[in-house]
Parts: sequence; C-alpha cells; structure tokens
Amino acid sequence: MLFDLLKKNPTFRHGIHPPQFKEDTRDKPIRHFPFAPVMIIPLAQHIGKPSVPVVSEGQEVTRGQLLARADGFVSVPMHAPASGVIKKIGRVPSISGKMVPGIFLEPFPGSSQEVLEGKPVKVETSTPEEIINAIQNAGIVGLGGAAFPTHVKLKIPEGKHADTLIINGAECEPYLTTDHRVMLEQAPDIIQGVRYLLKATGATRAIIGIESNKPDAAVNLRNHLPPDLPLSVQVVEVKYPQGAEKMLITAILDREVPSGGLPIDVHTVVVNVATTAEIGRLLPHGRGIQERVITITGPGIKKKGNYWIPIGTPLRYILEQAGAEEDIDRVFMGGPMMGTAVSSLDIPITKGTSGIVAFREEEARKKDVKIYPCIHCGACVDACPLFLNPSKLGILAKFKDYHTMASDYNLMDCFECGSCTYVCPSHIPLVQYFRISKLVLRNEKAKAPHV
Amino acid sequence: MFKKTLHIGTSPHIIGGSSTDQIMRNVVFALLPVAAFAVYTFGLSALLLLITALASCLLTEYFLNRWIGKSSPLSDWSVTITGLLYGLTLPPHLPLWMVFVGGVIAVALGKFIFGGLGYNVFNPALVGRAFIQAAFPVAITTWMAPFLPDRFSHIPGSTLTLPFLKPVYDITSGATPLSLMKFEHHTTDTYNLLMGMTSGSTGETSALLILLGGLYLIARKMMNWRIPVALLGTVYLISTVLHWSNPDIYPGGLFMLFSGGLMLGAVFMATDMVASPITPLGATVYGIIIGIMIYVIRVWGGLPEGVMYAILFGNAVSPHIDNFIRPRVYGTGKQWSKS
Amino acid sequence: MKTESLWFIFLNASLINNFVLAYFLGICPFLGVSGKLSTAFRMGMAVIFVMLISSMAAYGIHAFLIWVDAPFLQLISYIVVIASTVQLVEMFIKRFSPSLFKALGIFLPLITTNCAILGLALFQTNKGYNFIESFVFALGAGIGFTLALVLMAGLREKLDFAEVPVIAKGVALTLLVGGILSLTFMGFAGLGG
Amino acid sequence: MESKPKGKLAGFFHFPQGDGLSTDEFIKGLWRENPVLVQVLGMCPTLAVTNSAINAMAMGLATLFVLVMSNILVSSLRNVIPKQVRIATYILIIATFVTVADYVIQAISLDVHKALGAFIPLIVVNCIILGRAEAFASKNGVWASFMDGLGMGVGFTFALLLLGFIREILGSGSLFGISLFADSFQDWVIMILPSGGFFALAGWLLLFNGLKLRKKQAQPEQTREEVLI
Amino acid sequence: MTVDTIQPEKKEVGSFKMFQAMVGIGIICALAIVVTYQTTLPVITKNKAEALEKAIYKVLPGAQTRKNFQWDGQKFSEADPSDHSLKDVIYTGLDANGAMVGIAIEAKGQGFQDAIQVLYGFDPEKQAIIGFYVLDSRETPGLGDKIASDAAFQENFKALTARLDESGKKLEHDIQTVKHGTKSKPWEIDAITGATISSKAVGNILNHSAQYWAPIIKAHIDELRTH
Repeated sequence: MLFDLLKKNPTFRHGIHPPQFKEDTRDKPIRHFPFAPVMIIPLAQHIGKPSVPVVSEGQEVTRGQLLARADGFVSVPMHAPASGVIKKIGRVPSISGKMVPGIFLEPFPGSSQEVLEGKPVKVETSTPEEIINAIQNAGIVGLGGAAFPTHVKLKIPEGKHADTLIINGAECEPYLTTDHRVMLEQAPDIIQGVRYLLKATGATRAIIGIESNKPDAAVNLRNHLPPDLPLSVQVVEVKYPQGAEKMLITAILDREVPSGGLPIDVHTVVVNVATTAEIGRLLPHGRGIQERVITITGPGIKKKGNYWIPIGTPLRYILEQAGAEEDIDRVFMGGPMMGTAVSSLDIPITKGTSGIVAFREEEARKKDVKIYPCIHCGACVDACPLFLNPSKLGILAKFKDYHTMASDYNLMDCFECGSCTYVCPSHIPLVQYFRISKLVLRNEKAKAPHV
Repeated sequence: MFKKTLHIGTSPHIIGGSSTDQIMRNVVFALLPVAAFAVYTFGLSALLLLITALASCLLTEYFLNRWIGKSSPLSDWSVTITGLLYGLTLPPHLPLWMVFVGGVIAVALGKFIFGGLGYNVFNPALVGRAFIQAAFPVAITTWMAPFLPDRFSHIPGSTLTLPFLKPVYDITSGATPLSLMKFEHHTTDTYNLLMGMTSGSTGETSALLILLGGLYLIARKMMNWRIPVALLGTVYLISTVLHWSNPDIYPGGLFMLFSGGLMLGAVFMATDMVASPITPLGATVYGIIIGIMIYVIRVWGGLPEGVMYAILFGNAVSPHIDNFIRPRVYGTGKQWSKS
Repeated sequence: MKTESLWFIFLNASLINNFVLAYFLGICPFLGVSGKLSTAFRMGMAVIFVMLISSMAAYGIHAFLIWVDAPFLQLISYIVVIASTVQLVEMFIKRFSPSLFKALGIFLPLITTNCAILGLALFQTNKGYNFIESFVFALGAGIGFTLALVLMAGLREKLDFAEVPVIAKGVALTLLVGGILSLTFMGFAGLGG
Repeated sequence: MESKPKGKLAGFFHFPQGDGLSTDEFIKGLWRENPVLVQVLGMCPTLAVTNSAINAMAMGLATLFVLVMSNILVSSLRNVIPKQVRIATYILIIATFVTVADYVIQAISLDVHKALGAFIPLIVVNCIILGRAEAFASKNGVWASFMDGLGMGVGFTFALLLLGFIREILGSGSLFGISLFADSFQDWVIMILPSGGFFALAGWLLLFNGLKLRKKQAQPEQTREEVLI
Repeated sequence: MTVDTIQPEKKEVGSFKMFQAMVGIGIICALAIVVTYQTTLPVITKNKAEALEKAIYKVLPGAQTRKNFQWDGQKFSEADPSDHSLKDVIYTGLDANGAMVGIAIEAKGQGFQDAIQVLYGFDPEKQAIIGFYVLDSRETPGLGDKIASDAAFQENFKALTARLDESGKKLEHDIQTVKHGTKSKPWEIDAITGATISSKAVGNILNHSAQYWAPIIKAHIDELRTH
C-alpha cells in the first residue's frame, strides 16, 4: 500500500488539475429514463456525411428499426430510439443553433423498452471486415464526445498495422461519470467489445486506461479479466486532458503520435470504453444503437445521476424529469472543459452527448471577468499538453497573423482541450481564438484553387 | 418553466487559477515589508520618496490612459508595482523632483509607449531608474548612512530641493558595500548585509525581507522561481570559484549575493513576467545571462553595481530566447521511442 | 608605447562605445533593416565582412597617402575604396558562393552608404591604430553593429504585436527603443580595464 | 526634365518662369519635406553632433554648404555626365566638397572641428546629399537645384538646431555656450549622452506626429489609420 | 536638341566618353581640393601649434618656448615642431632665458567611457609631475569630466612625486589614486568625489606613462638639454 503511494502512475507532461465534482454522481447506478412525447433525431449525429432516411412520414416504426442508412463509408445509420410514428421528416433544431435535417418521432404512449433483434455477428466466426461492417450498421460512433464513426477508426489503412488497442476509460472531464459507471456495471459487455475490437484491428494486446480517481472501476474490470484475452488494466494519473487519445497513448505506451498524424501511425487504436461496451452489447444481437448513458449533473440539477437516455430525447424533457432548478443559467452538453453551451432547450441529445451539466446563475463563471493583456506568465505554456506556446499563439491571433500561427507555432496540432484558457490569469479566451484561427485557415484553404 | 434565455459561451466553461490583478496585488503585498523596512532604515526621506515615486507613476498612468481613452488603468495594480519598485531602487534622499521625473519616464517611456500592461519590452521601473542614473549621475550615486538618529524628525535638505536645482546635502553620507569593495577593497560583513545594516538604495538593503517576499510569491505560484534561482546561482557560482582562485581580487560568493541591488533585482525585477522569457528553459537561460552580466559589470566593469543594466540587457535579449528556446512540440522531432 | 590593449579595443568598439548606440554610425540600417531578425542578422554579417576588408584596405591607403604626403586625398580615396571593395566582394561572393550571395547579396550595395564603414576607416586613422589593432577594431565594430541590430530586431518583432499608441508608431518608437538600448549599453562602461 | 533646354549651355542659365517654382523648392525642404523630421534621413549627424547648439549649427552649415555646392555642380553637369557612372561621379563631387568643408572648418576653429570629429567627413555618406543629387539636381536646372539644396540644407540645419537647443538647454543649462541659468541649475546629463539624442529626436517626432494627427483628425474624411502610416 | 538627336547619343555613350567625363570632373575636384588645402594649411598648422603650445605652457609653468624631441628607441633627436604626424614626441619647455623648465609628455589610456588623452609636465630635477591638462576625454559630463576642470583635483599635480628607485628602471612608488580626502603621500592622487573611476584612470595613465618615460629621460637628459 505504501509502495503504491510512492509509485506514481504513468501520465503525460503538462496538463491541469481542475476540480473534479464527480462525487455527486459516481456512486449512482445507471437508471432508465422514460420516453419523451416527441423524439428529435438529427440525421448528422456524427462526423461525416449525414445519413439518408429510409422511412416516410406517418410510417410506424419499432424500437431499433433502421430509420436512415449510412451514406458512404464515413457515415453511420440511425435507428429508432422508440416504437412510434414518424411525424415529420424535415429540419430540426440542433446544438449549433441552426436547423438541420432530421426526423420527428412520436413514441406510442406506454411504448415498451423491447428492442428489435437483428442478425447476430459472432466474434469467433466473423472476419474483421464483417465486424467492421457490423459496427457501422449498428450506428456506433465515439461515445466519449467526439462522435467519430468507430468503424472508420478500426479500418487499418493499407501498409499500416496496429499492435495495441487502448480502451479509453480515463474520463478526465470534471462532473462526468458516465464511463465510470459503465465500467462498474457493464464489465462483461466491455470484455466482449474488446474481443470484437481485437479481431477487427488485428492488435495483439488491449489495455484499458483508467484514471486513478476510479479505483473501484479498475478493480472491477481486473476481476472480470478473462484468462484467454491479452487484456490488462492500466491506472494513469488524474490530470486533464488525460482522456485525449494522444495523451492516453503517451501515458500508457510512451509513444508520441506524430504531428498531423493519427494513433495508427504509432500502431495504436484508441476506443472509448462506453463505445466498447456498446459494441459488446449490440453486436451479438445485431441491434442498432438507440440509447446511451448520460451523466446529468451540476448545481442546477436536483436528481443528479447517470441515466440510459434514448437518442433524440429533447433537452427540456430531460431537465424536467431530472428536476432542474428553474433559474438555471447555463447548460452544457458534455463536460465543462470541452462541452458546448446550449442556447435552446429544444434541442435533442445525440449519440455524442456524454453529459448534461446545468449551472445556476451564481455558480456559473462570473459574467464580468475582466480580460487583461497577456502578461507572459507562462501558465499556459506549462499547461499545454502538446507543448505549444498558447501565449504567443494568442498574441498572433489577436493581430490576425493566422499564417504564422500555423507555420511557426503548430496551431493545427491544437486539439482545443482548453487547458490554456482555464489557467490564464488574464482570462484571455485563448482556445476560442485558436478555434476561430483554425476555421479561418480551413476556409482559406478550401477557397484556394487546387494545384 | 425555465428561464427564457440561457447564457452561452464557448468551452472551457470553467476557469481556475489566480487572475492577473490578484498576482499583481500579491507582488505589492510582498513588497510592502521591504518598503516598511526602508522607511524604518532611512526615515522620513524614504517615506516621502516612496510616496512620490508611487504618485508619479500612478498619475502618469492615469492621465496617459485617460488621454487615449483606456478605462480604469489602475485596477490591475501593475503600475503600483512599478511605482514601488522604482522608489525602492533609488537612493533614499534623492531630490523628490528627480524622483517624480523618473516616475513619469518609467511609466510613459517604459510602459505606455509600448502599449501598456503586457507589452512593455523592458522593466518600466528600471527604465525610469536608468534614465535618472544617466540624467543625474551625481545625485543618484550619493548615499545616505542608515539609521541616522534624527531620521524621523529631520527631512534632509536634498530631499526637498526645488525642481531643476542641484541638491545640497546636509546629512551624513554613507558608502555602499559594493563601492567599498570596488574602490577600497573592503568587504562588508554578510550578517549586516542580510539584515540591512548598510547604506544603499532605499529598498535594497535588507536581503532577508526581499527573500521572504520572493518565497511568498513562489509559494503562491505567482513568480517564476527559475529566474531568481538561476540568476543568484550563477552569481554565487562564478564568485565562489573566482574567490577561491584569488581571494584578494575577487569578493566572496555570499558577499556578492547579499550586497547591492542583486536580491531586489533578482527577486522582483528580473522576474517581471512581461519582459522575461516564457518557457522554463528560457527563463533559466535568461537568469544565467543576467547573472553573468552582473558579475562582469561589478567586478570587471567601471561601475560598482550592474544589476539594473544587466536586467535591461536581459530584457533586450529575451525575445531572442523565446525565439530560439521553444519546447519541442508534441509529435514533432523525435518519433515515438519504443515499439 | 602601447596604451590600449587589443582586448580593450575590441570591447570598446563592440560594447562600451557601440558604433550604433554610442556613435550613431549606421543608424540608417539600424532603423531600416531591423524590422526582421533574419534580415538584421544577415545585414550584420555582411557588415562585419565588409568592415574587415575595408578596414585593411583603409590601413593600406592611409600608409600610402602618408608616403606620398597627400592627406587631403584621404576622404576621397576611402570612399572610393569602400565602394569598390563592396563591388569586389559582391562579385567575389557571387562567383564562389552563390548561396552566400543569396543570403547577403541584396545588402551589399546598401553597405556602401552605411556610414559605419566609412566611420570605421576614419576612426582607425584618427586613433592611429596599427594593422592588428585596426583589424580588431573592425571586428569589434562589426560585432557591435550586429549585436545592436539583432537586439533591436528581436524587440521590434515583439513590438509588432503590441498595442502601440498611434502617435508613437514608426520611427519614433524605434528611436525610443534605441535610446533605452543605448542606456543599457552604458552599463558596459569601464570594461576591459 | 520639365523644360527642354535648347543647347548644352542653355541649362546653365535656364531660369524658370516667375519665382513661384523656386520659392516652392526652397520652402518644401523647410517643412513639408523636411529631410530630418519628415523624411527621416541623415540620422547619424542628426543624433551624433547635436549635443550642443553650436555643434548642431556647424554641422548644419557644413551640410548646407556641401548640399548647395554639389547640387549646383551636379545640375550644371547633368547633361555631360553619362548615366552609367553618375553615382560614382556624384560621390566624387560630394567627397570633394566635404574635404573642402573639413579644411575650412579646421581653419576657422579647431575646437569645433574637434567636437564634430569624424562626423564632418561622414557628411559624404549622408543620404540627403546623394539623394538630392540623384532625385533633384540631375533632373533640374541650376537655379532650381540651388534653391532645392538651400531649402533642404536650411531644413536640415533647422532640425539639427531644434535638437541642439533642447539638448544643450537641458543638458548643460546653456545655449551656444552661454549659461542660461544660475549655478544651482541641475543639468540633465542624459541629454548630452547618446541616449539623450535618441530620446530628443523621438520626442520631436512624437510632437510632430501628434500635430499631424490632430490636423488630420480635423478633416473628417480621413480615417485615423491613414494618418498613422 | 531634338528628340531624334538625343536618342542615338544616349545609346552611344562609349568608354571614351565616360572616361572623358570622369577625368574632367576629377580635374575640377582636384583643383577645388588642392586650392582649399593650400589656402587653409598654414592657418591650420598655426592653430594646431598654438593649441599645443597653450597646453604645454599650462603644464610647464614659466615656459615661454618649446622644443620637440622624438624618441627613436635609442636617443632623442630634435624634431620639426610643425610635423604632427610623428610618434613618440615629447616637448621641452624653456623659460625666457632658454633654461629647461620641464618636459611635457602626452599620455593616453582607458577611461570610463573611452580613451583619455592627457598632457602632463614632468620636472626631471624634482622628479615630479608639475602640471596636468586633459587634451581629450569623453568622460561622463558633470562627473568624470571634472578631471579637466576640478580645481581641487588639479591641485594634485602641482607636485606629484614620480621618483625613480635605485635601479633607475622604475618608479620608487607607483602613482596611485586614493579615495577623496585620504591623500597622505606625495605620490598619491586625491580622487574627485563621485568620479572615482575617472580619477583612477588618470592615476593609471600617469603611472603607466611615467614608468615608461622617467627612466628614459633620466638616462638621456643631456640630449634634451644640449640642443
């Protein structure tokens, strides 16, 4: 025990230690959630091409039935979250504030939780291609928040190979305990998912990375480890952004993903632990994804906890059911570090929504924090997990010198973890500047004629 | 049932750490004991000097910023630091009108002209001090003996010199430990240096209080500890080695550390965040460069003290340090180490 | 009787009485070419190079003029020698090192009217330096010039991203920074004794 | 060439119609195109020798002399000098007049010569002179070139004196060597040091910038940004 | 000239024409320079001689005329007083009767800002420095430049001992600058308050120069007198 204390868990360099706030929900078992009167299902809940509807207005659908098919490789299908009637196919409100193509579904009153069974895919008898196809058909995307189609990640490009599969259970975002609960309650599903993933990627070993603030999860998974599987559990230091792919790879394997490269460039595939559990749960039944685990928490929520929530449930309904205070002032989808603040409660949760955090007026970030000029204190330099110089980048952004930012200061490597903004004593919205700068550069590149 | 409007903003939605005005305020707190000891050592003239230095800096900042329409320029406390530091580097009975001139220069030329807080490429207090040093070389190298018996009842005539006139001295003058060393090869006792029993600039005499202030700021993570450590370490190392090689010519390490403005400069001046390098390694290199410069000027140069010039030089070099010493960005350079 | 050590001559020309910051020689490139670090550094290198060559040439010319007893031709011959030295150096570099020419090329013609070069020739004559002393003096002056230029360039690159009040933008700001640098270099006074 | 000369000698004696042009040539150097305060040329002598009014005056007059003489000679020979060797020729002409000025000053006052030191020969590389020879005298008649040289020279002297005044008054408490204040006046030594030169010139430039800014702001159609550049 | 005639002429500027133009201008320039030089030279020589004599008479009180002597490493020989280009020249000052008052020596050394150039009077009889004059310095105005003007400082050089030791090769006591108000020996210089560095520089320059010249002068004093 004493030696355990002395021995430091592996981690990456730099990073920050924001307060955790996980106590409120981490001990609450996952509970089911009722169906909302109307479900809103955007067709683009993932990165890539929106899916194409295969149902028509007025059609009755069963829970788990295909609503929209994938449009190409970088796309996933959409399944019905509840049995009910397709009210309308049109435009639905989205988190960005714009109206996007989507489907309105009205569940039957008292609709059952029963899900349509599909064609099962067995690990033992399937080829990697079949598993990858099955994962796409199940509509699975990264449930950690990125919503990147998982099967795309698993498809190893020509000439490359994967030797290690990392299951990301770090969950470094404050407030969120989704993955924590999943690891406590769905260990068999996770193990099953790992089997599928190992087969699909051809990796020879799998490591589950867990931050040291979830010792019970590590113990639980270790207890479930089957002897035949090259799977181990690695506890890593509590630090934000430990859950970022690159940081986790560095912490566990001491490998650095090359600038502009992907994990596969260092023979690694990283999959979120909840995604893994979902693969292990859905594929044996040939089902599609229709609900996910979401942490509902924050000072503005009375019934804090983790819930199975059907995809497409409107935010307002969730908040009402979870007993939100009337004076909530800010609501975030995802964690407070990388999540998005919502402007309207009429938007639905999507596959990528890992948490809902609601703040009341007084707890929210003080409205009138004064922005001072950069005083070169270096706090951001000490925080940036990629060893960038956010101070210099911020100054360059302020003077709109975007090209120097990209050419001399590796702007494009920034994955917008927000550590710099968090620590900045001058309250400069650094990561916000970087998002705009990257956008400007991408737009310019798109406009530039191809050579 | 819910409020109609929600506040939006982009992530991250929480912020931590201390804010700039907090940091600045704490530096002021750390300086207050030093200032109090200065008043105790040199009496009324030091008190008047510090008040004048502060007033000139604050007023200049206030009016210049009002002139170009910037709002509440004093709320960030940075100019308070400038004023205090500037006052603490001056000889205690410098004529107040000179103090005022230097304060105006410090803020106008050292800070405002570059765009105010965050853009000053040199430490403003030192710009003001260097200006005064060049403009009034006699007045700024005339020192007052510490702990004069009538220091709380008598204001030295030189302090109250009318503007544009030469000061007339009517009190016991003293010699700084460094000029004693340089011109008379007389070394002052380390204990006296540490406790501030010597003559010198208003705020530089008590090395102990300065160190305590620095430790406070380092403990609160409001100061880059690498700069003072590298700087003091360099000076100590060079002087110890050379002292060992020839004690007659080269003064000892402890004497070098605790005499003159080295402590004040290393702890409060060289660490001016805006004008120093941003990376940890850069800060170390910067400290070493300043340390070498201080030693060279003190021992081989014509002046007895070189902290001010060395730090200004360090400020001038720091853009280059930032340019050349950059951390290796993640995923560049070396590829992943093992398979 | 020797009065100045070579070390002192070097320190004097480079730091204590820096050509730019104390003698105001080469102020035009100091104000003009110090905007970017890379340019400033290359300009500095070119100046060191030309200074060394023209200093040696000036030493020879001076000896010759003493011999023919025509001191009144000093200025004209210096300026002619410097101009042609620059030309020769330019051709030479172009012929033998195209890469160096690419780096220094555009600065060489500018150097002809750089008063630091002519100033160097005149100073070394006035001070009565011998050949070795002249060489060290030229080296010190060139390094001092480069140092001033490079320091200035670093500061100006930093100030490009500062909210400088409109009234101070441009030459005035550069001059003010130059003034502070000049103050800083006063700290070197008395070195090398 | 704004006027077509009828023969080789015509250029020599070609006076422009009316006095308007040449007055303008004179005036522009004083203020609108002041070589120091507006064009920021000839910085070396401007900063180096202005620590007293007398030095500034001497340097200004020496430059004025060289400027006027070289302008006259260049403009009168402008049709004779082949294009290819013109710069070399100008430098030769300028160097000649600088040498002349050097000896004359030395004959008049050794003290002034000592104070100005190497900066008299350095007039050769003062960009103003070569600049005027190339930009004006080589394209204009003798009279206009004379007026141009005079204007630029006087403008240069004026700027030097502005600096010399402020630096000597503050730095030594005197003007042209005559003590202005009582003995108890505290000199601002920095003003006669090199850094004082930088600060004094920057101060004047700031003042003129401020004036220009105010003037431009009075005209509403021009934006602030245009003024700064 | 019409346009037609201008164009071909411009193209045809050949080497000869260029040469012609250059030579022509060269002649004009040469003329201007030579005339100026010839006219101003006598005045300049006179001015320079006067300035030097003024300084010599200042450091050698009582001197009326001077003689230049050049040291070639072996012996002194009288030099042309108008030739300013010679090196290692010292000056003897003679009073109205032609008797030698002392020797004026130029010395140079590093000061605080730049080299300081001084002239001092040396009395070979008394073996002491009897006068001091700053020819050139760039010391800090109001501080270091007091070495030229400070009356109390000048007082040091009324009789500053520079006596040779028994070997006759070096000074018995180094000339030294001491802190203001602590002068106790005749070979010490009382520094100026606040300008210790420049005062020390003067001491060093004098010491250095006297260490060099005093033995030479002592050995060759007859050569300086007989002429």
